[in-house]
Amino acid sequence: MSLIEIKDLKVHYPIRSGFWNRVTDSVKAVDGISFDIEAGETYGLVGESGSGKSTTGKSVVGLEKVTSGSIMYKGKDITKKSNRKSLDYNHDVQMIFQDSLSSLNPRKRIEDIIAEPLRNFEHLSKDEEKLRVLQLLDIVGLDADALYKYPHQFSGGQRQRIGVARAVATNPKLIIADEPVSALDLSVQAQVLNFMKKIQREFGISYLFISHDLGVVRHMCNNIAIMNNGRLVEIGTREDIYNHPMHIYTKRLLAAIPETNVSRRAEHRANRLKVEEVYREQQDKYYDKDGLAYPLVQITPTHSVALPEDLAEQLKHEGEVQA
Amino acid sequence: MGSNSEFLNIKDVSTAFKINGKYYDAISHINLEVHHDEILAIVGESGCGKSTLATTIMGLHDPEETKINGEVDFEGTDLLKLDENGYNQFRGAKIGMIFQDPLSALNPLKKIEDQISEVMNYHTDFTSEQKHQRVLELLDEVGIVNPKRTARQFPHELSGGMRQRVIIAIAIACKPDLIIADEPTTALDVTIQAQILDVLRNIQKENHAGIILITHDLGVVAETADRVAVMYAGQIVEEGSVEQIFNTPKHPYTRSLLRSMPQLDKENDDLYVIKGNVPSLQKMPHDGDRFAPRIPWLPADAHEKEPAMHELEAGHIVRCTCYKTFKFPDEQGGATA
Amino acid sequence: GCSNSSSTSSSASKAVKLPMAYNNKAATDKSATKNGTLKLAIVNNAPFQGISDPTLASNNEDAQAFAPGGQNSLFNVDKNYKIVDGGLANQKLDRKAKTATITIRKNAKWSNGSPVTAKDVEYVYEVLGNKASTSQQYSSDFENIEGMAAYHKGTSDTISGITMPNGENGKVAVLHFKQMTPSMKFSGNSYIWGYIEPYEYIKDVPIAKLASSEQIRKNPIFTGPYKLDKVVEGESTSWSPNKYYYGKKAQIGHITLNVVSMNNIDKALQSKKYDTVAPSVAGSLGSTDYKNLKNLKGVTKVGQPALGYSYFAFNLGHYDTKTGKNVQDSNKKMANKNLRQAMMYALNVDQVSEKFGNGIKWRANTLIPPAFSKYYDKSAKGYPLNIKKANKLLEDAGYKKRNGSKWRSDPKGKKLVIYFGAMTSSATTEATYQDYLQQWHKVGLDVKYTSGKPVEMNSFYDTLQKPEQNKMDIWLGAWSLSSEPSQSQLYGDTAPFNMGHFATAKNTELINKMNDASAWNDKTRTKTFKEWQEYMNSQAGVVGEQFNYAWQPVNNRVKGFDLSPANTEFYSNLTLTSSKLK
Amino acid sequence: MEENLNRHSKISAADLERLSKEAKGEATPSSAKIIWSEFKADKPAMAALIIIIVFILFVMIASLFINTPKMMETDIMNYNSAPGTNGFLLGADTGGRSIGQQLIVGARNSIGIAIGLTVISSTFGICWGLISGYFNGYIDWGMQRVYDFMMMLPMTMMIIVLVTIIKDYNAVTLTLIFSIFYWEGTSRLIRSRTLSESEKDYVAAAKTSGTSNFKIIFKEIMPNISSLIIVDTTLSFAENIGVETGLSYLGFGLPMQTPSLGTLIANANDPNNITQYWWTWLPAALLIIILCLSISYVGQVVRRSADASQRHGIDA
Amino acid sequence: MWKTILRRILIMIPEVIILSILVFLLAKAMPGDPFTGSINPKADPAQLHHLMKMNGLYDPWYQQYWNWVVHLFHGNLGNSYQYQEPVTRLIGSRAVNTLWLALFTTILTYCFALPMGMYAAKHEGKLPDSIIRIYTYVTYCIPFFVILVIGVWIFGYVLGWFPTTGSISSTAASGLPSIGSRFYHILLPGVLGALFGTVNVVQYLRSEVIDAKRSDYVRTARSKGVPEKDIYKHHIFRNSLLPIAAFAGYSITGLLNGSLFTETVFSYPGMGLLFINSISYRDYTVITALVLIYGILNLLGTLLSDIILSIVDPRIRIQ
Ligand SMILES: Nc1ncnc2c1ncn2[C@@H]1O[C@H](COP(=O)(O)OP(=O)(O)OP(=O)(O)O)[C@@H](O)[C@H]1O
Ligand SMILES: Nc1ncnc2c1ncn2[C@@H]1O[C@H](COP(=O)(O)OP(=O)(O)OP(=O)(O)O)[C@@H](O)[C@H]1O
Ligand SMILES: [Mg+2]
Ligand SMILES: [Mg+2]
Repeated sequence: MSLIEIKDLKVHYPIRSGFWNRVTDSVKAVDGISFDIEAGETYGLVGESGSGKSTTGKSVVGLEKVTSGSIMYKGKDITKKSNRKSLDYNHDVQMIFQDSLSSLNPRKRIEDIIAEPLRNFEHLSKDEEKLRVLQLLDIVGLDADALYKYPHQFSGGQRQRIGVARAVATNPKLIIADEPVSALDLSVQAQVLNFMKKIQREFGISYLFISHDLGVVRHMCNNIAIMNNGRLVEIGTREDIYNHPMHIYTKRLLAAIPETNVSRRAEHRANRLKVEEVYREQQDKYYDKDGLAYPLVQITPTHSVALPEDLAEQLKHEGEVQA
Repeated sequence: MGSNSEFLNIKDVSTAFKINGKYYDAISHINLEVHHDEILAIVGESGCGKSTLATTIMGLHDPEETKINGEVDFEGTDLLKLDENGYNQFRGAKIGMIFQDPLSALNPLKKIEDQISEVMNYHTDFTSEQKHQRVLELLDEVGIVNPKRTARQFPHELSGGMRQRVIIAIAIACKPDLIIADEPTTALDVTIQAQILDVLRNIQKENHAGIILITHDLGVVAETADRVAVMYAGQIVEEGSVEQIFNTPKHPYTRSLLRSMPQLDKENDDLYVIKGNVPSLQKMPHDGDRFAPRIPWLPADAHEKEPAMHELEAGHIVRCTCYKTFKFPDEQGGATA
Repeated sequence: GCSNSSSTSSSASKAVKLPMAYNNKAATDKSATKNGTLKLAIVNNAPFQGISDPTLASNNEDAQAFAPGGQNSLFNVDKNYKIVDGGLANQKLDRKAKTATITIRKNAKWSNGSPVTAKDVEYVYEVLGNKASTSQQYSSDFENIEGMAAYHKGTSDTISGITMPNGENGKVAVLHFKQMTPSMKFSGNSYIWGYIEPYEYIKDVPIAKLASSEQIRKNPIFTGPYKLDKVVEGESTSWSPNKYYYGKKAQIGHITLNVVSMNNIDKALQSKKYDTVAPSVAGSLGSTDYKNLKNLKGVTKVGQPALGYSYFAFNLGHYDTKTGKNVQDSNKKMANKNLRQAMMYALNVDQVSEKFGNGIKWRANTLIPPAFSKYYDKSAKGYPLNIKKANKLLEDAGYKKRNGSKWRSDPKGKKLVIYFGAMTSSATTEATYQDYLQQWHKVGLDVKYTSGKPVEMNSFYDTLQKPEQNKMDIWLGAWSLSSEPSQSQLYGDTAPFNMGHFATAKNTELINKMNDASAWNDKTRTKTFKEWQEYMNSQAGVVGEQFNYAWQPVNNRVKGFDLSPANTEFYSNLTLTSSKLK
Repeated sequence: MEENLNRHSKISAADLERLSKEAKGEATPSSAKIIWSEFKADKPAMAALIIIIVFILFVMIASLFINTPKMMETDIMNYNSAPGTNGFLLGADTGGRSIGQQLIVGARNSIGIAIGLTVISSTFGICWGLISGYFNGYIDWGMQRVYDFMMMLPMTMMIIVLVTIIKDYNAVTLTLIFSIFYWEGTSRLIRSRTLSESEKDYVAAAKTSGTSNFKIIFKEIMPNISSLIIVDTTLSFAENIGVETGLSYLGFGLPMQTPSLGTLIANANDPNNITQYWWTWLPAALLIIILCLSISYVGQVVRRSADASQRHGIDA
Repeated sequence: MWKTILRRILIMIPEVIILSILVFLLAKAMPGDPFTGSINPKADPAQLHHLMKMNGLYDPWYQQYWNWVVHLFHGNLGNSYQYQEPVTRLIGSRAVNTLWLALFTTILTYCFALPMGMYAAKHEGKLPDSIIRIYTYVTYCIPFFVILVIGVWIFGYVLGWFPTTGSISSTAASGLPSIGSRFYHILLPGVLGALFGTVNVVQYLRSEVIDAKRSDYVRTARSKGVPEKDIYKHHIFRNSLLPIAAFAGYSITGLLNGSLFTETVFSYPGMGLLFINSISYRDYTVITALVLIYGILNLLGTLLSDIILSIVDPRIRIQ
């Protein structure tokens, strides 16, 4: 059984208007997505800005009111608040945020920030608690003198590591990492990513890793879901996605990643323009008449793509030929 | 790419900000040239002074809060000696600038058309009809699908990518010789980033302009730039053609940066991490190699006392001689264990 | 001038003596008078209401604002407010026939040129007594006129007791009474209404709407020496001579009257913005104003005792709503006469008047103010400060300090706390209250403010007008009076305004005597009044606090200024000696 | 978890004391300390602070020695005595009552009213704003309708009406009446800041850490808008000192036996007092101005330092 | 947009109803009645009772309220007891005065405040800025009526430049002189009101301009080569004036509040003075009507602000 099973999750934000201020429409931030996260793995969620990644992530930690669908954890649907309570859900599922500054309360000392989940979920003595905090700081590579400082006194990377320390404080099974490094410089990004990996190794944590940086996702994730306009267009292993992308959207996304090999840049660019061209031409084929992605179709046991049946058959066939 | 084509020559420029009554150098002794028909990328971590350099060239600093030394020679004029009026002859006309945050960089209360034509009000004697035409032309040029409609809209009605295109349109409206783009794509998605970079490149080709592209994304540099200057802590540490920088990087900092990038083809190992932090402005070391504290395993004598720029081959310049002995700890025969 | 200043009693010795008239010796400047403007101030904190008709209005400001129009008053009076011939109409009382015959003078005209008729005299009673009338002036006394009660109830459309022998357009109206009273001889009595209505001019307006009609507010007509040119709502009126006036022709080209707030009036007069304030029997200016203005150059101060006084009243009983009578209760806290007298002797009203009155106020020695020069008992002693006597009175009556207390307890030994009611007022007045409380404390009486502080006027009367109340044992109030001195409405046994419910047989007898057959004889009536004053003083149920001058400074360019009630041509007599106000 | 941590961290219980001591040495000064040092650096602010503290202390202590009923006894002989005469340092008013003493007691009363009003209205306004801003949905909707209604009320008029209804009102009732109307501005301000604060990730983080809404509102969000709260509270305190003066001027303020700065300034409604007997009102007016200026100046400094500790970089 | 305005107005209705009931009850709860003030020996209490009954003042409150509402729908707010004329007419004539004064004060306020705010912001941290800020602090701390009283004293009495009471001179001829006279009468209260009213606008504008100065779009404009003068004109002032324009609606509340004081000090016959007078006369109909009108004006003020804002700011479009 998977750690978390997301089934047909929908999150719609109502748009009110008109004379009586009634709900006339809704933003379909997440529109029926399903995927499972296995214990110990890093699951990547990739997509353009506004595609609904954060909303998905927030739903999984229980920060967002879900419109419909279910998120099963230990056999219970945690979209219900009562279930989250009875499971002590957030003891097991935590979150790391994109903006490290805003996710740490600027008026609290580091000790209080890291101890917050401990205080809520585990009832420790003062000394035990302090020891825990010190150990956590040690694990994320910060000195004990951080204890009584405020968030603004740390650099971006350090702050993000504090965020990690808070997230792992209760030894969670799953951490939702919403763009944890996209605000960071290259060298600092490396630092945080390394930490995340290290902690995963040591504590056996799963991540739902949300990002729009395909390079980082590739580095981090075993399984990846590509999200587009509130729906999933493709899910598969890293191998599937990077080497055998099937949906035009995925291909386009991959083609847009800048090429660091200087000598191949002209070639890369030509390839990208070609993909753009194809994307423009074949868009209708890949999306239904509302411009939304089709339901996922399984191509291989690990690889599913949102395609109409016929196209899927055809691509599956081509894929077999290629392979 | 002969030196005859160079039109911007930054000579020994330092900019210092006043903090609590004292001046601190944000950039020090920068020397750079920009040529026609090239994209010069400036890379470096956050806070290393990239934007400061750009705004220094544009003369956008508050004279009471900053102290600027050196010479910015633009087509024979030292920009730094100009007064406000004199500068305005260049800004917008001969130098265009593109800012990072596409939403806040546009006046929220003015129509797109007005914001673009404003720059022409001061630098051309177009009639309003001509200006209108030019606006549509520009919008088309930066890849906006429906220029007529967009011209009538307000910034908040446009997506981030569209807004960035509008800002580019403003920057190129008067066909400037130099375009300074300060992180033009950082706030954008990869696909849009690619499109914007294409637009920039096309413009540079058409106008034969020189572009200073400021970014911290090495991928963008590799894809777009002709020449690269790597900055660290307010100084240029390495400069060279894009091939030189990416294929034979010399300076430890450049090499570290490249090494900490997640590589598409290398999987799942730990990434390289540069030790320590970028020092803040007030704590910036002022003598010796500023990067030295972050490669502590290299013996002090590997660094020059007063690090100077060394030209290795045509156009490839490196600060300090430490590059000669520098090795990563895990490399065979590293300097220290 | 005819100095008619009345107060010579000891208590008033410190009072200033002001002439009633400003005898300006300077020559009248004819052209200044003709072209100039006499500027009068109406002292009031609120804009005036703008009801030009005294039958409908119930306030002083409107009366002042429309005074140059003559107010449509019917009769001339002498200095005692007794009705005399020579006015718009003459009145003849016939005791046998129980009639009053009102004969309008031949040449009387409204300011629009139409003649004054008998109907005008009759119609005023219709307005007054109409069921839907908004007038507050109606009183049950008018039901003494035959048929008035029926008209007021609405059972009759006309008043049968008013006849017009020569028809509506004639000049004679006759009132038929059920009973005649001597007060009918005086203006301001509550039986014969001293004003008229321009029937022709207003007949189309329903009486209920009269007060808000254009005819009354915007373009009213008058019978006096001046006609109204313009009224700025609530702020000012301006006047010019009325060529139809029957009497002495008006001389001044323009008169304006402006409302000025009490706060501003001193400054306004000091900066010579006004010639004087509009005269009023109750007086517009107070003692503080006097202090501020007494040394003002270029003005002369004139004044006369005001028609009013302030008083202390004690709570002595209740009003029986069934019988409509005031009943005294012997178990009331203040039922003991000694206690009341002692409280009055404890007060230093003379001292207070001297300090704050600036000569404009002095201790009231009786309940009839000196304005009624004929009835006023100047020899009455009243209650001058006498702490010793106060203490003795209390001791005698058994109000002793017991158990070492600093306060006296009542004769039964119970704790005695007396509640004093007073209305919020100026700082000086409230300081005076404080002083009184302290005086009472000096004789060992624990007197406290009702509800801890002076209360606002509405709450004050709200409490007092209840048929029975126990919140105020003694209070300080004030009355401004009609020019007819009968006391029945204030202190009669049936008077609802008798809020202390002081009602003894003797008092009732005396008050009735003021208006019974014997009172037709002026001498007897005067005697009755003096007797009553003495009786009231001896009982100390209600005791006068202060009298005051209605005074005003008059700019020295004004000539012919005379406040005497007998000066019936007040506005016609005014002239100016210079065109500039300085 | 514990074993997990012990396994991966070199730190054990033995190091606890040493490390926490180390950390203490490096601890950042608390914001109170930062504010204090800001005051020390800013001489005028220090002066203002001292003025306020000394003044309030003086008034509180001195008024203990003044017998108010006795002071309010009239002595008509001293009617409007000029300053320096008849033993009145600051003169006497119409009732011959010492202005100096009234000033002390009056200031105490006014400050008392201001403190009471500020405490009640700010506490209520802050709670209301926080709750309304934090919870969206029906709670906020309902609370906002209350705002709309309050916004519509003509405040001074309503206060006047209420004051006339309540016959025996005193300083306490007056304070309560004011409080009914004065919380709204604060509340609105707090609400808008709470709204934007609730969007921030640290609130989401607190939620995922299992912190209750109540705690999030008062322990997470409230400290973050504390500088706003401090500034708003000081400013409204400054404003509240003068709040009852206007009413007294119109004749609906405190009774004359309860001296306050308002009743004293209300002496100015008589133009004669303005010019001739200036001592009856001017000292009170000056006092209000100086107090208000000092308080708002102090508020500014507090805000400055509070902001600095929030905004400045690593080396703040 | 019209729909939204309509909806906002519909939402206002229950608020106005609640306010009307509230005010109605409060007014009745005041001790005394409209005829208490007429207590004098000339008035017969029986007649006063008769008048009370005639006016339904002895009815239970809901009955009175209902009658009042019924009349209201006939455009009739009842009769003033004190003035004995329809409240609508009475308030109508006073409202004109108040509105003139309010309008004039508003105009003056902005005339004073805009240059001050901009100048202060433009020279942020320099001497003129400090002076203007001290000015705003001082006026913020002085109670409004003290400003009025001192103003009247100096300019009305000592210097004698301005009239100190009323709204128009009694001698002014109609036509131009009467307008002139009205203007002359509101000049001093208007200026004093404006001096007081500037505080908020100045502070608000100042911080808006300072924010705008530091904004990115101003930097963009600089990089276009727009001269400093034009940057202020086209970008900074324009952008910071917009929220100020919306402020105008909200400032109605302050003006109305101030009218109680201004009109009292200047004996200016407007709605504020009428209210103060009506309170002591217990003129229920007038009190109720005035509180309601002030309430509705406050509501309209906020609505006006929202409308202005949505018109001038393209980002806010109420659907
Ligand atoms: N509270 C909200 N109310 C209404 N719409 C919302 C709300 N939150 C998000 N949305 C909309 O839902 C969509 C998905 O938002 P989401 O934040 O999940 O995107 P994202 O993929 O995380 O984008 P980014 O990369 O920019 O963070 C967007 O169109 C956004 O505008
Ligand atoms: N106006 C200013 N006053 C004081 N310090 C400044 C100012 N502007 C920039 N700095 C400081 O100067 C240094 C360089 O800043 P700059 O903005 O040029 O960096 P950057 O390389 O553009 O960084 P980023 O990638 O974050 O944009 C930083 O330490 C910054 O804090
Ligand atoms: Mg997101
Ligand atoms: Mg930058």
